[in-house]
Amino acid sequence: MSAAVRPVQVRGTVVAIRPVGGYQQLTLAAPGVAQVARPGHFVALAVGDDPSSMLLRRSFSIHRVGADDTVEIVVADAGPGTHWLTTRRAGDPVDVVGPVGRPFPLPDEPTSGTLVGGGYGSAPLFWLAEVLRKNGCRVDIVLGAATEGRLFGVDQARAVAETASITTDDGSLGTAGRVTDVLPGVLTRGGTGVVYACGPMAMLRAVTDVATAHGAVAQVAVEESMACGIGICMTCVMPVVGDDGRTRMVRSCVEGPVFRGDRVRWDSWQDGVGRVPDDAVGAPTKATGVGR
Amino acid sequence: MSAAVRPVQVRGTVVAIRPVGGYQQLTLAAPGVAQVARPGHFVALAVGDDPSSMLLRRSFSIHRVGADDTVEIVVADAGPGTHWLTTRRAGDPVDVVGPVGRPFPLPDEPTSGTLVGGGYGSAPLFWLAEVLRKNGCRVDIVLGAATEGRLFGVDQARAVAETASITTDDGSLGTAGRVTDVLPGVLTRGGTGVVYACGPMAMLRAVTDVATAHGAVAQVAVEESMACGIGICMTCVMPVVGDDGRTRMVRSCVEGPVFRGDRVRWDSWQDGVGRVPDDAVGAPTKATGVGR
Amino acid sequence: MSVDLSTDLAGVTLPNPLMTASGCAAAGRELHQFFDVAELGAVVTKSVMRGARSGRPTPRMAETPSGMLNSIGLQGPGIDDFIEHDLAWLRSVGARSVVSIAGGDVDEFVELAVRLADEPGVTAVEVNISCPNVANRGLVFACDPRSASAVVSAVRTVLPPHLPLLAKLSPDVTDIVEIAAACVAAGADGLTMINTLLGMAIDLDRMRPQLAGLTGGLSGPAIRPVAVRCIWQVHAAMRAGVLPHRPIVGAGGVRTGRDALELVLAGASAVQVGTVAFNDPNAPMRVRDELAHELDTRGFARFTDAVGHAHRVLADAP
Amino acid sequence: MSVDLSTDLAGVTLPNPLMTASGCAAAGRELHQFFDVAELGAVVTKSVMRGARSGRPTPRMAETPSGMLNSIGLQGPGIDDFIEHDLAWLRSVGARSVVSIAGGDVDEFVELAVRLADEPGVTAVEVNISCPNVANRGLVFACDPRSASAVVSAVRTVLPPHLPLLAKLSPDVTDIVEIAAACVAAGADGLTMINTLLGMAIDLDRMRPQLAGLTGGLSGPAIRPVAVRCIWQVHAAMRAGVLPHRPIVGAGGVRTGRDALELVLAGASAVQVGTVAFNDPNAPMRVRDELAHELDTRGFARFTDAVGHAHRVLADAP
Ligand SMILES: Cc1cc2nc3c(=O)[nH]c(=O)nc-3n(C[C@H](O)[C@H](O)[C@H](O)COP(=O)(O)OP(=O)(O)OC[C@H]3O[C@@H](n4cnc5c(N)ncnc54)[C@H](O)[C@@H]3O)c2cc1C
Ligand SMILES: Cc1cc2nc3c(=O)[nH]c(=O)nc-3n(C[C@H](O)[C@H](O)[C@H](O)COP(=O)(O)OP(=O)(O)OC[C@H]3O[C@@H](n4cnc5c(N)ncnc54)[C@H](O)[C@@H]3O)c2cc1C
Ligand SMILES: Cc1cc2nc3c(=O)[nH]c(=O)nc-3n(C[C@H](O)[C@H](O)[C@H](O)COP(=O)(O)O)c2cc1C
Ligand SMILES: Cc1cc2nc3c(=O)[nH]c(=O)nc-3n(C[C@H](O)[C@H](O)[C@H](O)COP(=O)(O)O)c2cc1C
Ligand code: FES
Ligand code: FES
Repeated sequence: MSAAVRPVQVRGTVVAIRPVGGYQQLTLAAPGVAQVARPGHFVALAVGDDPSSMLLRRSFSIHRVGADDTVEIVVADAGPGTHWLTTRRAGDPVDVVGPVGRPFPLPDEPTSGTLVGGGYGSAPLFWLAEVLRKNGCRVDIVLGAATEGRLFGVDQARAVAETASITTDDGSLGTAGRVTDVLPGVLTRGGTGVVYACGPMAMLRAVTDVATAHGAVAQVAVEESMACGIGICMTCVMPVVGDDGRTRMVRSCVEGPVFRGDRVRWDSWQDGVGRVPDDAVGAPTKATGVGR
Repeated sequence: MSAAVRPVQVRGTVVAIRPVGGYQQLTLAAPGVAQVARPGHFVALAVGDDPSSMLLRRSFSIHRVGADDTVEIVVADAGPGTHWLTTRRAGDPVDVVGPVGRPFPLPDEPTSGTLVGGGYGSAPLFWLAEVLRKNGCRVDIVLGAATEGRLFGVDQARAVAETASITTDDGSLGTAGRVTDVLPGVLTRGGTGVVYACGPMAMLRAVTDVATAHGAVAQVAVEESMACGIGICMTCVMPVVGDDGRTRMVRSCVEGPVFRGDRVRWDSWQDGVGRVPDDAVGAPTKATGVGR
Repeated sequence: MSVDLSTDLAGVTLPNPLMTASGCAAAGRELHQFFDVAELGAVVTKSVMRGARSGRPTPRMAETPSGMLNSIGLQGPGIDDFIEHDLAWLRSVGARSVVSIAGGDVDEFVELAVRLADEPGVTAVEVNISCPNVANRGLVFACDPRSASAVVSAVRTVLPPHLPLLAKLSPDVTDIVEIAAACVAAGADGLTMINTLLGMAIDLDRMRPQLAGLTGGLSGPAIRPVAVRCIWQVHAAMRAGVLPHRPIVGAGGVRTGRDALELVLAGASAVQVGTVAFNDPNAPMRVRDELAHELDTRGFARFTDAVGHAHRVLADAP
Repeated sequence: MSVDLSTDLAGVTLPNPLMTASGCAAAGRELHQFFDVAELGAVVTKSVMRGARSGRPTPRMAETPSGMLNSIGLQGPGIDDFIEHDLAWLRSVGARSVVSIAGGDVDEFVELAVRLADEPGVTAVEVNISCPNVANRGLVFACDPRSASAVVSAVRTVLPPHLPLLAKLSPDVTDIVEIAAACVAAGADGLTMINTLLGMAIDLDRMRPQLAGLTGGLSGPAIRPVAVRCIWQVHAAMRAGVLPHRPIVGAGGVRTGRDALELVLAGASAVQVGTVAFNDPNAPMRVRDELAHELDTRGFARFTDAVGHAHRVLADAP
């Protein structure tokens, strides 16, 4: 079940921080994390100065790892926790737990992969692309965002991928529209066997549909609210179909964040609020009710 | 009652921070505070990064004011709040409320004053000494602390005062012992009419006794736990005898921090826990009890 | 900003829903140094009792994570002095005053209400029933529906009909709806929720309770989720007809306009800023302006449209 | 450091008083990646019920000032799977297990206790009565002395005498001492205090309750003053003879050894670290070592000498 790699907790240090587009890119010295990390792993960071009023760790996909025990992350200033992170200075300490989660599974033999990133969701994809290419895979990349400023890694995409397609909702860069508008063409031209995607839930669902329609496997990295990031709190669960065909509420932090798209019960969300499918293992019945 | 000077709240900035002995001296740009401040006034600072888990302001005597709208304070790293302050860097913002409280009352005509400071309690005394001298008063200073590292302003004392006497509990500098061991001699030699003191409660009480015994008036700056610093919470009260001879629980933040030593009911503390004197206005009786 | 912030408090219209919280603003004088207290919806004064009270010994406070404990013991000048100096001052600056009263028994509450009945410049009376009932082993009135309704009905009878009575509830109960229903049945025109939670801290140097009074009231952002829950439960019970509709005045850990909006969406018709004023004396006005902005960005033209809105959103959800 | 940290839990001796808190450590496997869970006084497992449960939908959490809200809905594999996999694993690493059980009615609690009665490697059973009583309009067992004692006495009868029963209390009551006394009278060998406070948060984007389950449990440092107060009140009542002495297992907002010491001085014989483990997975061990240091600097040779010490200091004060 939970990732073979065992996470460590280290008092890391900000080595560098610099703005990239609408984001801040942080390089963290985190001994013990980098060596064992693989694309798709994430780190869970404590935020705020001691004693912090923010108790819960914030999760960030690992963008890249450095030879010198460093990990890079790309952070959007979305609220107080990420604001604290994006205002750190070189030399500041940051408590790091990682690597956490199930990374992107790599194909056993060379195949053609298309990588789809929404907003900062593209952060882990370029490292993945390099690994795939090393393994002899063809790589195509599709990046989408609301507007140009929310795109991340366009140049990296162009550098590493066979083809790089860009979409923005407002057309400020690339094709005006959603990634799924251009994805079918990319899959066909690239003869894609596996699609790797990271971004908002709605995008992941749509990408899964397109991939499945093209007979490709979708591996999607989800983003659920996580209190602990290491599998002990049960806040991050989602309904996923297991090998036995039964749906369970599984922890997206340790059994994910990467899931096979066709295993996720996408119909269980409505306006951000989830539902427990009636056929899920242990789903509530009038009799049992739900305890606190 | 409450100080004639009206406090302001300003988003201040750390202009400079440097270690002085066992303390950190902060220079804060706080427009509107410096001009109206007088010796004995203090500032109440918000601590911690937003959203801070530390809700209550921390109070600090004003050490000096600068022409350029700055105030200087001397901070001992005593806990999380002062630790946060002592780790600020130039340019960092600090929310300042001040000047607050009743400053040291100045004599109407030239007299001889002895200033007694315990530990960082000496911070406001050198500015006071300069004002007194400008008014034609003779100034003697007595500084005491547990050990040399906890003394503040020995050089400033020597520079500004007629005589500067130093005591340390461990004898690491000056006379081994308490300020009250040397105080009687200083009062006699200086023909002191008024004693100004700032430091721990026990010291203020002892200084008051010595001053009274020598027929001098003691003006002492107390240090009670304060939640607001501006007179709205009633946490900082102490039993003080009013002009009508009756004891009331008065707010040390606005009716103090400077009180006439002989007006403070020193017998009301035991091991840091206070007592409401039975003869205090509104003292609890079996009948009334105390509400929450 | 074009949002109409006015709100109705049991027949009395306030220009905006922001108030100070009792015991967190004295009688307004000190905060008036920072902003014009007449601009607030109302100034809620420190609970006053019949006679002068010294309150509890010190230490009276302990800082706690995102909150604080206080044990003041209702220190105050007594009702006569309060009316002569504090209420008069509030009138002189044109402030709306919600006068909080506290008593050790029903008679004291009644006596206080009688004294206030004909005083000009009283916008409403907040009955602080979160204080010990001397007659009943010091059990807090607000923790027992019978004691609570006894106080409320007695005070309601002596107050002039036009003067709203707000019952201030304690969260330290098994069933807040039961207490709320008892107070409304007894004639409360509105409910203020919540008072502090009973808490305690140990001084690790002295190895004894940090507060001289041993226990104290926990307040500040730390308790906001409890305030939101209490407001939600009582407003939901009103919607369900368990008790008649009455305006709820929300209090508990409000630091920003967003916090205030949480209480409002849960069902509060007005919002008090208490402990946070110790951190930021300008907070009551700041929160008023932030709230107006939050309402505006959500397309609310009137503050009152947002009151209890979360219940409607939930009801309309599939 | 020479402090003897061992503590007695109703006849069972633990090498140290530090435990995880139920629902904040799953069954120990994940934390075992960070430290050897066998070094803890005990691992308290997530409350388990008869059958497998999916728990509540998401969102299940909301961060709050110095705390969080959770609404998990007791998700779990059911008792059989728990015994086969989780309990077996805990045994395999030599950990002491305190197994937390929860039920919708007395029968379910009894059935769970029966299944555990003869299982090796169970150090104690913690009865989580802070869950809704299906038979009684979903009112939480722990909020009603009768329901609470019904569960406790029924479970006590089927558990072997040597196996301690800890009753886990909810702070959401008017009188915690009344509930504690009822549980002890019903046969509880110890009391765990406190469970979460009922709280709520509003999602300001969706303008609806942030938790899919609407209300949730408030935990973390924010509630520590309430935990200290509950422990103090119950321990004081034991000293006063209101109820017989039983060990109290403290829980609520413990972040550091100093926090743990607060609970201990107030009367706790053991301390659980819950929510803070989300912030710092090494917290349970860190707190153990920090507590040892704090005891050492205060001249305590034995941990047990510090239990309830603040009551003695106060009694000896002039
Ligand atoms: C596996 C994973 C990978 C992620 N990778 C990245 C990344 O590479 N770059 C990046 O900028 N962000 C990433 N996020 C999202 C990031 O964790 C949130 O933006 C961040 O937690 C928000 O915290 P805040 O205090 O700034 O905002 P707030 O909204 O104030 O946070 C309040 C609470 O909600 C939680 N929360 C809020 N938004 C999210 C979210 N989108 N996902 C999960 N929890 C949330 C927070 O953890 C916190 O507990 C990732 C999230 C997950 C789960
Ligand atoms: C009028 C006045 C003037 C002061 N001047 C100075 C000064 O010039 N330099 C200096 O270093 N310190 C001064 N102090 C003391 C300073 O305010 C405290 O050291 C500081 O509040 C401790 O905060 P903390 O978070 O570091 O410690 P903690 O112990 O963690 O503080 C916890 C709580 O207790 C309160 N508290 C703790 N110690 C004191 C104390 N000694 N006095 C009042 N409240 C306390 C804090 O305000 C806070 O609310 C002064 C205090 C007062 C009342
Ligand atoms: C120092 C202090 C004194 C208080 N005094 C009173 C009081 O006299 N009467 C009352 O009804 N509530 C009193 N309260 C409770 C507040 O009015 C308010 O209900 C509570 O603190 C929650 O709001 P807050 O978190 O915004 O402070 C007091 C609170 C504090 C912190
Ligand atoms: C996510 C989460 C899940 C919890 N699940 C349980 C549970 O299953 N059974 C139980 O008795 N307590 C449960 N609790 C309560 C804790 O065990 C503990 O009593 C409470 O959180 C207070 O301690 P803390 O502040 O250290 O977390 C849970 C708490 C949290 C935060
Ligand atoms: S985030 Fe805690 S279990 Fe996944
Ligand atoms: S500190 Fe609040 S009244 Fe003095």
